[in-house]
Amino acid sequence: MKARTENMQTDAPLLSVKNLSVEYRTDLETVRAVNGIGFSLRKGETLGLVGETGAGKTTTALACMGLLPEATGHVACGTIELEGENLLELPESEMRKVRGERIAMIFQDPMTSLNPVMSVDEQIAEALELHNEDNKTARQIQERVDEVLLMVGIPASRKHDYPHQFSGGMKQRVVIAMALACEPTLLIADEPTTALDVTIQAQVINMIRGLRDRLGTAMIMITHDLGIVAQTCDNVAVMYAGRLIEVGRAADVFLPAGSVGSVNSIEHHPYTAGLFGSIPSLRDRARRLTPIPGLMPDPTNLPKGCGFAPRCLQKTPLCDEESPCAYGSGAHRVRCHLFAERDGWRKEDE
Amino acid sequence: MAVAGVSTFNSTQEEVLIFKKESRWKEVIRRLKKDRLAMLGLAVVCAMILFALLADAIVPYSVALKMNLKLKLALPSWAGGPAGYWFGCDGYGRDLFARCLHGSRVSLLIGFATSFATLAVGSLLGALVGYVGGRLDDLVMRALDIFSAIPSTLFAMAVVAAMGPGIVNICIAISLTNIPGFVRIVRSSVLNVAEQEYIEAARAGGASIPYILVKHVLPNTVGTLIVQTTANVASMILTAATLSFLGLGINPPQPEWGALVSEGKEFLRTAPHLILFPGVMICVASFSMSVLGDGLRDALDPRLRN
Amino acid sequence: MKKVRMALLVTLVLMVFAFPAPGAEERTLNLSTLAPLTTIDPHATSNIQDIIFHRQIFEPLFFQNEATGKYEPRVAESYSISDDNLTYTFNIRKGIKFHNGEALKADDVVFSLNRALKSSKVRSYLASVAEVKALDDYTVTIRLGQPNAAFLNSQNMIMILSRKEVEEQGDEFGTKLTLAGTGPFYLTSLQHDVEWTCAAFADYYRGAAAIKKLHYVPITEASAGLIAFESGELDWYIAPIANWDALTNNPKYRTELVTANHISYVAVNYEHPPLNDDNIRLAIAYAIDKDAMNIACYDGNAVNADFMAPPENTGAPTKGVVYNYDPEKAREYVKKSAFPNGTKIGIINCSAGGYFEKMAQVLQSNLADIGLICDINRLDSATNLEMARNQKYDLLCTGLSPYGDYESLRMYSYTKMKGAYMVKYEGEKFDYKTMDDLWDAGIATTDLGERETIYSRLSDWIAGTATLLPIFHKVQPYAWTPNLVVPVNYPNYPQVYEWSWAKK
Amino acid sequence: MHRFIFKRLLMMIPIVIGVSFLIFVIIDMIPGDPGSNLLGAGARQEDIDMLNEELGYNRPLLQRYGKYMYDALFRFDLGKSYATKKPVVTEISNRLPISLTVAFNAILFSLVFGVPLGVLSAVKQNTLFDRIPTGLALLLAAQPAFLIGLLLMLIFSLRLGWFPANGIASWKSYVMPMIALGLPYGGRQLRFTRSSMLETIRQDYVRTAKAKGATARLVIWKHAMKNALLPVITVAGNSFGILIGGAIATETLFGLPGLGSFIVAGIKQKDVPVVTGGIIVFAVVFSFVILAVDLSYAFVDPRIRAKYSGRRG
Repeated sequence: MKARTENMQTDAPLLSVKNLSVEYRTDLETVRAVNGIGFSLRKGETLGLVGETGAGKTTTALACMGLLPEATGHVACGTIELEGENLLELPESEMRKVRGERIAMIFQDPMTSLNPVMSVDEQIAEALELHNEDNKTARQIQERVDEVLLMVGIPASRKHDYPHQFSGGMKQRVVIAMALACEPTLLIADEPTTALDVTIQAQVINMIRGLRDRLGTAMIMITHDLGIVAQTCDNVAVMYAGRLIEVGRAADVFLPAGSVGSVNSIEHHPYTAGLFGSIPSLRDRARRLTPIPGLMPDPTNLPKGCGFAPRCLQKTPLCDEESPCAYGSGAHRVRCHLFAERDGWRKEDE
Repeated sequence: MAVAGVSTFNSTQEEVLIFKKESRWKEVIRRLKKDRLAMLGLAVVCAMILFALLADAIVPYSVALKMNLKLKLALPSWAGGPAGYWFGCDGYGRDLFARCLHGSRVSLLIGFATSFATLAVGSLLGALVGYVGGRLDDLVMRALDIFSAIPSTLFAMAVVAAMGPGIVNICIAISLTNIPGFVRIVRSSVLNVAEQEYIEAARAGGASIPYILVKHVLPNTVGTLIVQTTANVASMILTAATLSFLGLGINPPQPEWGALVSEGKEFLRTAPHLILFPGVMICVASFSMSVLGDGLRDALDPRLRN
Repeated sequence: MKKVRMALLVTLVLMVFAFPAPGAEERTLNLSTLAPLTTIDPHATSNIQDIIFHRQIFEPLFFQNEATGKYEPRVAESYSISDDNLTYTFNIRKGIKFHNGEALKADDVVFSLNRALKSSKVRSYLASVAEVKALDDYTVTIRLGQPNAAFLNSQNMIMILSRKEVEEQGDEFGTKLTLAGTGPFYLTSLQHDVEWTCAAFADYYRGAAAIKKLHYVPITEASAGLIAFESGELDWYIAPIANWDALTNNPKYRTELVTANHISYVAVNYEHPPLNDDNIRLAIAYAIDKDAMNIACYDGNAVNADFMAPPENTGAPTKGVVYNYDPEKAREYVKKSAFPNGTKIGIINCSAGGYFEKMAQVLQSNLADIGLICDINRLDSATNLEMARNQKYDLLCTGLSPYGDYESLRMYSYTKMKGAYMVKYEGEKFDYKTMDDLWDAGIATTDLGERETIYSRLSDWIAGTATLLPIFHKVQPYAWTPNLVVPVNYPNYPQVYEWSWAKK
Repeated sequence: MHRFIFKRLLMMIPIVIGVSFLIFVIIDMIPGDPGSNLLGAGARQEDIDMLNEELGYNRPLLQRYGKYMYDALFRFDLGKSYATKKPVVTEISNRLPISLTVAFNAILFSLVFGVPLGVLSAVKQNTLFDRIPTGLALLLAAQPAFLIGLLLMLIFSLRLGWFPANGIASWKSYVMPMIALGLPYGGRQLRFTRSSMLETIRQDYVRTAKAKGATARLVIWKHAMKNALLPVITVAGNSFGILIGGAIATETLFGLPGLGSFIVAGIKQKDVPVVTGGIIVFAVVFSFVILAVDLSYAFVDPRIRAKYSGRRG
């Protein structure tokens, strides 16, 4: 096992996404799913990517994997650099070596992401065989399969079983085992627990967290569950209508609005504030749940100004006219006109 | 905390779904409109139906029956044949263009009538057995097993032989052979739909079985039904042509594409235009119905497109 | 490169297989029938496709030559008729061998005739026979119940079989290989619906056939058969008429059109109004354009018919009442009738698949021209036949093959033959007893002149009812390869014995 | 699994009984009787009656059916053909192998050209590689079988002389029927493969395989193909079943003495034992084919395997 933990928190980013825009083009319409986002991730770090369904989280992940739907998905601009190498410029054959070996992905629904006609050991072994640079023998591969299965808590005796013989939580364990089999440097977990029972969710999240810590893998945790973000992430990025509207360390983003210690009355993007406001707080029983009114804008027809403006309670005339740029304070960054004149926040370069 | 987060987002999702459902048909039509091949198919099908309806205005039916044996097997006018006979003449010196045109009436009628008959009987029976299930389901499905164990052409032949020729009997025979397959398709999609929660809800609300079937179950299988029916029109026209070939088609001298092709068979080598024109008609009709069906399927199930 | 060579090799191999080069002497004659053999028991079929083949391996007592109408001796050398015309004495040829090598004796003849008398398929030919007796090993007498001038004609349809062979095979006779015949060829293999082969019978009493081997296949699809003929799989073929011109103009083939012993006709059911109106029936008779039917069905190559039997048939009339196409006259008759222009006169029945549906369409068009409207009901042949027998038709387009004697038409009209007739004359409308009497009289005398007079009257009687309307005698478009010498092409039954391979 | 097979075999008995009864009733509704059919025009009623009596056709329908089923089920005797007097069992056993060969070849041919082209057009969706094969498939599926057959004959028998136009003399006789039947069915197979493949390559597990770094070829042939195969097998099995008794036009054209033309001839002559026997055999073979299809499902898909063997008691 490579000693990855040593390199933790070094300055060179492992993954650096800059100004990434992704479009889905069909003859009917163009869906602008991701619009100029940028973020970076250092080794061993975990980034939480949060947002509503349709905000562009999965698209971002697929773009990183180079798995956008061939016929329609299309990166309009931007770069995705993995250890300094722009993945978007790699030929498909090189990209295949990246997938599974350097970046692995756990998909949302374990029920459908395993091939129903192959036994689980075949499916895990396949990942190993595809990236078998050190010429492991069939036997060594089988041993490794047993090892990763054990790692996710599945007895080796069940390795010849087929996916339908496992429960949902167990299947997700298999998917995780498959993703981690080649010890990737980056793991993208796309809502890994959404499809699972609540009790199983906690188990799986704990396991992912444990394995990440043990293997020192960097991770992008895509979720709309803020609880999971709080439990697992170093950094959080909030996505809305294809843009990152707020990025920061978990502590920054999770700092509740108007809580003790804040200089200004508003520390968050109104959407983030709304997002957090919609979660019932255990501490503050009196507060009522305040869901955000309205719907996300139609991605085929984004508004001219701020994407959130139509739903925003603090909207100014400027919000409808001009798309806000990002304002930063330390590692915390917010994309909202409200922060333009605020103390301690300054305009950031794109 | 986690629980609440999920529920919040789900409520938003549901809104989206409802919003989508209202405009579903509009969207399907919009998608279909963008599918050029399917629109071409639709245009051709509509044109054929229009021509069939206006056949008498274009060329009177009597022209399709008027014999002139001096013109037996005459070539099309553009290929050196007598003037005015665009498709040439058949083995009795009848105007082949008029026969193809008026033949479209019968062929399309057979195609559509049998498809709709199959649709009506098949979907009602399929919905009923799929929804009611139990002993009725067993009984009907075993009976259908018996029907589908008999080769369909032979079954149709025997039925036509027993009932005698004629458009109605042929339609009955062809429909009978197709109903079992249709019932199976509808039944299985009804079984899928019946598991959905809104059916449970309707049931819990005390709705009667026929009401649930008509109001809730069938509308939700409509996509499958439309696709299957458009595909059927093409195959039914072909089945009718096969029956004609086996001598069990509609009675002469009424023109029908399949009958025209099988009449032209003996002149394949001496006067190939006799088989060419009705053959092309069958091809075009079946081709355009098929691409229309494919387009509808894609429009109804956008997953299949990109 | 390797692939190309491989493809060439495969092509070469295929070509070698496709063109076998047999020696000229032992060359097999390849023939086809239009349907699979139903049986090889000649007493168990009335199917003409079976009979065409049976005639190569079986023989009757006397054989009627279709081309000349004369009777030629086969199993019997000669015959004599008693003065009362009731007893026929046949002298059996000595030294005839069955294919199994055994000598033919009178006993076999008696056995065969008695066997035929019990067969529902052929016993009608022997309807007049009262008793068959062997006087000695080579003499057989047949006593008739009543005089039958056409008896020689009908015995022509009864084949003589080896008693031993038939009895040994029992119930299975007809379904498997048999050597029970005396004909010029004997069966060497048999798969009823695939192929069967014959070889020339060396001990045949008229001398062994020139062609030594026959190979038959059933080909039901005419266009497929033609392609088989053109690609050399068949040596002789009854071609589809649609391709006749191309074949005759092709120097690679010999061709001949022979008028078949067959009559295509329209039957009118006078019992169904408005067809019970004499004027309507006469209108129909004059409305029929025989030339048009001939062109539609046979490209004009068939022979238009005036009477219900080809003139070559014994006793067939050559003059009498004839209706020829005259639409003006037809319209006059419609005017004279009690029915207005545009009257629906019913449905034309015809069987599907053959040229009868073409006749029906021309008939419909002809009738429409004179203002009589009718539909067509195209039926499978079995249903058509059943409906015709039961008089469930208004108009009927059909045809029949007489056996060579005008008498063979009797069964289609004679009222005492229940169920066989196409038109049922028994009833109030016509003086059918006169017709029955004429049929009876026609076979009561052996005098040909007398018979012809009777049949002329009969023909006029039938024509007078305008119920059986003769249209044409169809033709057989025979085509064969120039390697084959075919001295005579017969109307219905080819005589392969007479054929030989051309000398190089 | 054994239980499943046994159960399915048992289920064939009611099908055989049902099919034969249905056929008896339908044939009885066809006007006419075998006697008058066999004797042809000009036969006397007394001869027809005699023949019908000999054939046992004069007895009531139910009595005939009862005897027939008794013989069929307990003595494996399907009676004798009214026309040829040969035992129907013998006739069928001569013809079934031919029908099976023709159907098998045709399906094999249809698979060989339909499946790869179907996969190709699914993978290259909306390109020329998709449009040309799909267009071709639609065109082929719209051709009456006899037309393709006749054209093949004109080319390969008449012009080139490669294959015989008629008969079953050698393996060469089976080539043209195979193509004539296989082409339209291949067209169908192409379309089914394409849509099945399209559906499959959009499944999450295909994306999972890609995420593992699998090549496009591996993804298609290993992951997608096995899953996309199920509908393809179903269509192939059904077509095979249909072709055994349903390739009538082709059998007639090429002079193949198969089961289909045998039954057609039987229907035309009201030859009840032939039609009933033929269709019973067809139904049984068809049931076996469907069973084989279901079993091959189990072979391909472990979920179905589990379902079959799980049904204990």
